[in-house]
Amino acid sequence: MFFGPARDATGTRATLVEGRTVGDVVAATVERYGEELARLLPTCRVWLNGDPTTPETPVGQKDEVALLPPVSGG
Amino acid sequence: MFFGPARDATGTRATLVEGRTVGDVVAATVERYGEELARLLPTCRVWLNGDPTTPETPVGQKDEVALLPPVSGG
Amino acid sequence: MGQDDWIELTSGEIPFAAIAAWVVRPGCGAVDIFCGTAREQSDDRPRVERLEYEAYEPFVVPKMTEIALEARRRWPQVGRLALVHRVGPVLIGEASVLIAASTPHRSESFDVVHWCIDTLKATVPIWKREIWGGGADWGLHAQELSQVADAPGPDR
Amino acid sequence: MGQDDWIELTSGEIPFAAIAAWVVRPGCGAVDIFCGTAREQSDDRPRVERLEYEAYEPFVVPKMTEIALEARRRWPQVGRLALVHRVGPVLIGEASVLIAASTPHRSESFDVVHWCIDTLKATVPIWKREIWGGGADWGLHAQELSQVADAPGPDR
Repeated sequence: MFFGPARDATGTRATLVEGRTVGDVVAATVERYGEELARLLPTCRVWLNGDPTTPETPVGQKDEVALLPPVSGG
Repeated sequence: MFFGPARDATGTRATLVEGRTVGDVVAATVERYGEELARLLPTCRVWLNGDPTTPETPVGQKDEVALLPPVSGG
Repeated sequence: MGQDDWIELTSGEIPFAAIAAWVVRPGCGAVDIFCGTAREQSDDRPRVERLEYEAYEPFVVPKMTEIALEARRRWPQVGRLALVHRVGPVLIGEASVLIAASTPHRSESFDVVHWCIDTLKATVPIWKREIWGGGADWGLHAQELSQVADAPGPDR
Repeated sequence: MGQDDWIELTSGEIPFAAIAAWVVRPGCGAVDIFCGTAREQSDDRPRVERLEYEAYEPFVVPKMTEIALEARRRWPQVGRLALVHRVGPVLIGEASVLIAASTPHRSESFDVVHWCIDTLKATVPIWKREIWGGGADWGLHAQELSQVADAPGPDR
């Protein structure tokens, strides 16, 4: 799942990515969408099914990894 | 003019008091209404026609002296 | 009192919705509104039924105008500013006072409204009477009246 | 989420008057209501026409509920508490967010509402897009997302 500037960088809101861990999924995503997303990445948080996660966390087919750029609600 | 607890102490909202200065008027008022008002007096502000005043300020027939006990608006 | 100040002493209900709509400005991203509402409990007076506010009426609006002027001197970025107080009976849960301000950014909206209510409670000639089952008396926590110019700074 | 919390993500106008009436409690003498309203000016974007809020929708209400829980842990005296945010288009002058709280005394009503809006802006997955004459882009002053438990204390 992509939001805000990360959605602009990918041109989509969601995509299917293969990977064994959260780190794998993020790396494969950046490879697919290129430099603009790579530049955003250091400011993004990564959530797995709505909770903060770590690169080592394993993921399955139904898991949702979200890339969350800096927020601007309010 | 009397407000709040000072109105209770005098049983009235306004009265006519003779005096050459603000201090005279306050002294005459306390004399008229007695101890309960005298006890309140140190916590009261005295206004002349809506502005803070001093005991030495001269007063005329149309001037309004107000005894303002601690306030509790809001 | 400019067109961007709403300063009123009223014996009816405070026109909350009208003020909330009026206070918004297109250049201001923040609105803060504070209401003082009549409480049923006041220290050792457990079942207050209503309040009665008495005011030295001719001088309430002038004092609140002074507060608005001083608030704008301290926070020049304020857009619109409302100070409204009730006199007479106020039932439990009804608002006795309302302060509202719009400002460009959020932090100053809290600061100016907080300062205005603190200053109002110290400087405006109004007295609260509490009526409860067992009796009636003037509000506890009354403050000796002070002048707007002597109000403590924004950083209390 | 108890009956004394009103937590909502809405694509329509924020029900301001309903929340303002609901938040009052007989044991609380103070109500503070903060609204963030859409501004027509944002730094170098002089004539913003409207905002568009995008949210990671399934997790907005859970995050705001977490904020409410933490607010009640820090200020146990809070009576009722509302956190409401809009998604989708918001016109200039309309409210994008509302925080309201009732408390026994006034100072804590400002503190808890101020803390809630600051924490919401740092922890809830929502993004603002500004649309102006010359273009459209995501909101300036975005903050890297943090967790509610890491929010700074009441005395910021």
